[in-house]
Amino acid sequence: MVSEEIWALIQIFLFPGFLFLFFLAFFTEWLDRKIVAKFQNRYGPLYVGPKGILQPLADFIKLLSKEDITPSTVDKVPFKIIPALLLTLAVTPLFCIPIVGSSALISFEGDLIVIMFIMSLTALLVFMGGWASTNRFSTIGSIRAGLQMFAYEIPMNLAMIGPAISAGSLSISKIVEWQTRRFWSLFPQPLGFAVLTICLMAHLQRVPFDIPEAESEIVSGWIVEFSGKKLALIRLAKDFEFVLAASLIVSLFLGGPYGSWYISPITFLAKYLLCVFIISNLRAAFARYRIDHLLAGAWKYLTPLALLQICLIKIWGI
Amino acid sequence: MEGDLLRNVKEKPVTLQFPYERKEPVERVRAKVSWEIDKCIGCRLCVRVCPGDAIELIGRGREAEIRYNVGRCIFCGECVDVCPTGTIYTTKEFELVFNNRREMIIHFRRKKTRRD
Amino acid sequence: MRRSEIRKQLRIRARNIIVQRDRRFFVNIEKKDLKRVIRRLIRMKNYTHLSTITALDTGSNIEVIYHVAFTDALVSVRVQTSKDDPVLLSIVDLIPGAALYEREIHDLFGVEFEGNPDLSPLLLPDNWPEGVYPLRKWWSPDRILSKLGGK
Amino acid sequence: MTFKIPFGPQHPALEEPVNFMFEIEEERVVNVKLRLGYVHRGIEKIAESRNYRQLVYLSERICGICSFAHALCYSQAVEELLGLEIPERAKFIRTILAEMERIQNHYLWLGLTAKEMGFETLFMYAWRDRERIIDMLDMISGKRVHYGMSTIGGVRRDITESMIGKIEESLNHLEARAEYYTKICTEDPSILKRTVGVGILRPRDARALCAVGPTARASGIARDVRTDEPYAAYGEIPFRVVTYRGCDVASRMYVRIDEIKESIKIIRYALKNMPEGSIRVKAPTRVPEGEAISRVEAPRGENIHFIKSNGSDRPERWKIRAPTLANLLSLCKMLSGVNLADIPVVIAGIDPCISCAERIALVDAETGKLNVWDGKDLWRYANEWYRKRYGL
Repeated sequence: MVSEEIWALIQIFLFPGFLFLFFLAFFTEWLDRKIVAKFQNRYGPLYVGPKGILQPLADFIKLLSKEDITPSTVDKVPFKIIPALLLTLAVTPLFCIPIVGSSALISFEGDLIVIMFIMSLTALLVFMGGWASTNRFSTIGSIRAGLQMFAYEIPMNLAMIGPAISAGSLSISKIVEWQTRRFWSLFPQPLGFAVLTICLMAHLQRVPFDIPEAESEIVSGWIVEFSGKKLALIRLAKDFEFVLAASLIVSLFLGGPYGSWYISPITFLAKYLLCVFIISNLRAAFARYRIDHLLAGAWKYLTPLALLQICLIKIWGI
Repeated sequence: MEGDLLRNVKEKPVTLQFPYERKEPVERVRAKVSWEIDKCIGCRLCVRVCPGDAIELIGRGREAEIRYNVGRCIFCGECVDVCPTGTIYTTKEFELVFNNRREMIIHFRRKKTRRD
Repeated sequence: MRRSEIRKQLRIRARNIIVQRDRRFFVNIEKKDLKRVIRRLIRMKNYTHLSTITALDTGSNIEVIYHVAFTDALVSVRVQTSKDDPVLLSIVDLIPGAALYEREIHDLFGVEFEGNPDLSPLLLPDNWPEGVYPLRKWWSPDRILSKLGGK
Repeated sequence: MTFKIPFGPQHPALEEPVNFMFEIEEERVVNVKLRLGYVHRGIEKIAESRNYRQLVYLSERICGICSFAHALCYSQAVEELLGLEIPERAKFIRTILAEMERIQNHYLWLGLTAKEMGFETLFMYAWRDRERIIDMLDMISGKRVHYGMSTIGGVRRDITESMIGKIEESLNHLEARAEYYTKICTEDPSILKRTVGVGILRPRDARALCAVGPTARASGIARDVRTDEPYAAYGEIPFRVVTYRGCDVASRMYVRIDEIKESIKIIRYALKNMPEGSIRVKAPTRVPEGEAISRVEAPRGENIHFIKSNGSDRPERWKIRAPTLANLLSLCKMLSGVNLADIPVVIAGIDPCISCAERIALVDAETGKLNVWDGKDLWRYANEWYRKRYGL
């Protein structure tokens, strides 16, 4: 009974919980920067720690120590709490992802819907963050974030629903279990996988779609006014969202921690690294699209493809 | 674009890790200027020709003393071409960092002869 | 392009056309028929573009030279304006490309170009004191600095 | 509602300070107002206290990237004043260096435009290839940026036999890379989406606004000083003036990449038929009274220098008009009607070199009694100006 709670506490705070994810986030950012650097014939972070692996941690600590300015004309209350809110909304869905065993820390019927809701909430918070800091660049950045949300929200949710329909349940753990019994839902639903990856790139505001914080046009979009601790929290939230995106792809389409060899985090991490490689590859291969390209592209191509995928599942009755 | 990306993964990075790996200067590089003061006859030609007014000549004739301000020098090599006795030559040292302005002025004095 | 061709087109006396070398012609004209000459020059066969407008301070008056580029020559039209009423007709309606050059000369020489819609300061800061035209010979750096309240 | 967006002096997309005031309505630019004057250095003010030979180094420093074009333009103007005939070999070496600088400039431009588009990888690749041509310039002149090669009366360094082999080899590599970039820029969907049909400059506007260089050639106007007025050794070297009809940023990109290939052909031809002989002629320091205009095709367009001499060893008047000043009006024309996200790409389209356009012609030459307005005065003047303006 006592060991039960302690074991649960350890799971939440230590292993598949916060601490593990914290270092996984920094490791992912480091890996992303190294992969893109490798593509571009350069080294990437080198000096902090072996092969520069502690560079994201160093950046985080540096930002924490920097001066935290709250401009006078800024809408104080939302400006202060949005970074912290963004971080919590980025971390909480991660507890529903099965990393060790077949079932995650929190798994109930419908946690997929909760994750979808939280992800659209982060987009809303990005909009409010930009709007609250009443700087001209950040206002335009927040409008663009809002527009981008309209574009990728529907195809992303449709693509996430695909595996849930075929597995007949709305809980990610059950979807993962279903995939182990049958096969990875990547094979029957390649379209869903592609649409989800593209939409997650838009959700993470990565290069082809980093329109809300396009630094060559509007300085750095909605993040312009944040500095010091707030900026550190926002960047950490972005890293956690990257982890969330990649682990979503892994658990929904690549069969979670199960693999042909044995159940353990190793298989999860292997598939996870594959997803990180795919996303970094996309980042290095494209120029930044304009907001109207993204809107037109999403409504003309992504949404119909996602709908087609749903119909295919129904027709083939998988 | 995709094919080239993957091909580049194999190649070695092009960038140098500067403080540890350095690019050795080219054979014709013209960096810091310096004098063999013994051959100098104090003709003041280099002072007049220097676009950046970086050279000062103190004293007259044989025992002249050159005060060369690296900060003002634009490393064009005009003084090297104009010097009649070939006392001025350019070195290959181009990493010139100084802590304060006084260090930037380099003096070229003749070694004290036995008389004084 | 030969001298006779320019004389025929612009109908001005040969005395005013100076051939510096095979591709350089200098044409001296009065202030009043500037527009007529420029309009004719543009209509000539191989006119390409107005290269630039140079202004010179020759002591008593200001000389403004319009360098008009052709495919095989560069014709420089020279106009004199006195310093006390430096007013010239703007050629922006004939060649829209001259706007920036006129604005620059207006900034630095104080030459007024009638007809130029926007003569706002191009190069000088907003609070540059009136009447200080840094390019005129009289305005040495010390005078400019003292005018700006420097020394 | 209209936003007034300052695309101000300090902006990540601009390498040099220039101020555009945009009026934006729902991401579309309605009106543009241009403001220069942030990086003026009083080139002529410094000029009047230097003699003609020293001014060659000042003319080089008007712009960091097209420095040889300015030096060449200035040297030719002074040689015309002196009536000096320079040796054939010097002309060929000048042509080779001018074309090498064009290649280096166009690769730099390709990288910058890719950065504006957010295409980081192409930026890294373009600048990696640019290193090859800079190594060649480094090998010949000993310097990477301001080469100090052209002076009055010829060239200061010679191209020896051993160098020709290395130059040939890196030219082949650069040509292969140029082919690769043509393929990329015509096929990659994300580049095409960001550049085709963006920043339109119709030939009628380009002709009216006197656009020069690649900006005009991308709108179908074959305007090139190297053919109109062959200087240095361009008379003897056959080459094609590259023009495209697309009138948008994409065709400006293709014009520049094709010009790289054209420059490589020019350099190969010049290296093959370079005559032997001396590379420099002794030039007197006093320049007789007179006026001279010299025009050079800089990588960005037509450079024109006007020098008036008064018989002393210092110029009476030195007017410089760099290509960017001629293209700025066309840039304002292109920018109206463009939406906000494309502004950096369109600005990068004309390859602005603001420090070129800023060479304020401050004061003419007088007898040397005027002191130079050096850094100290400029610094104090700038402080006062800010203190007055913002009332600190």
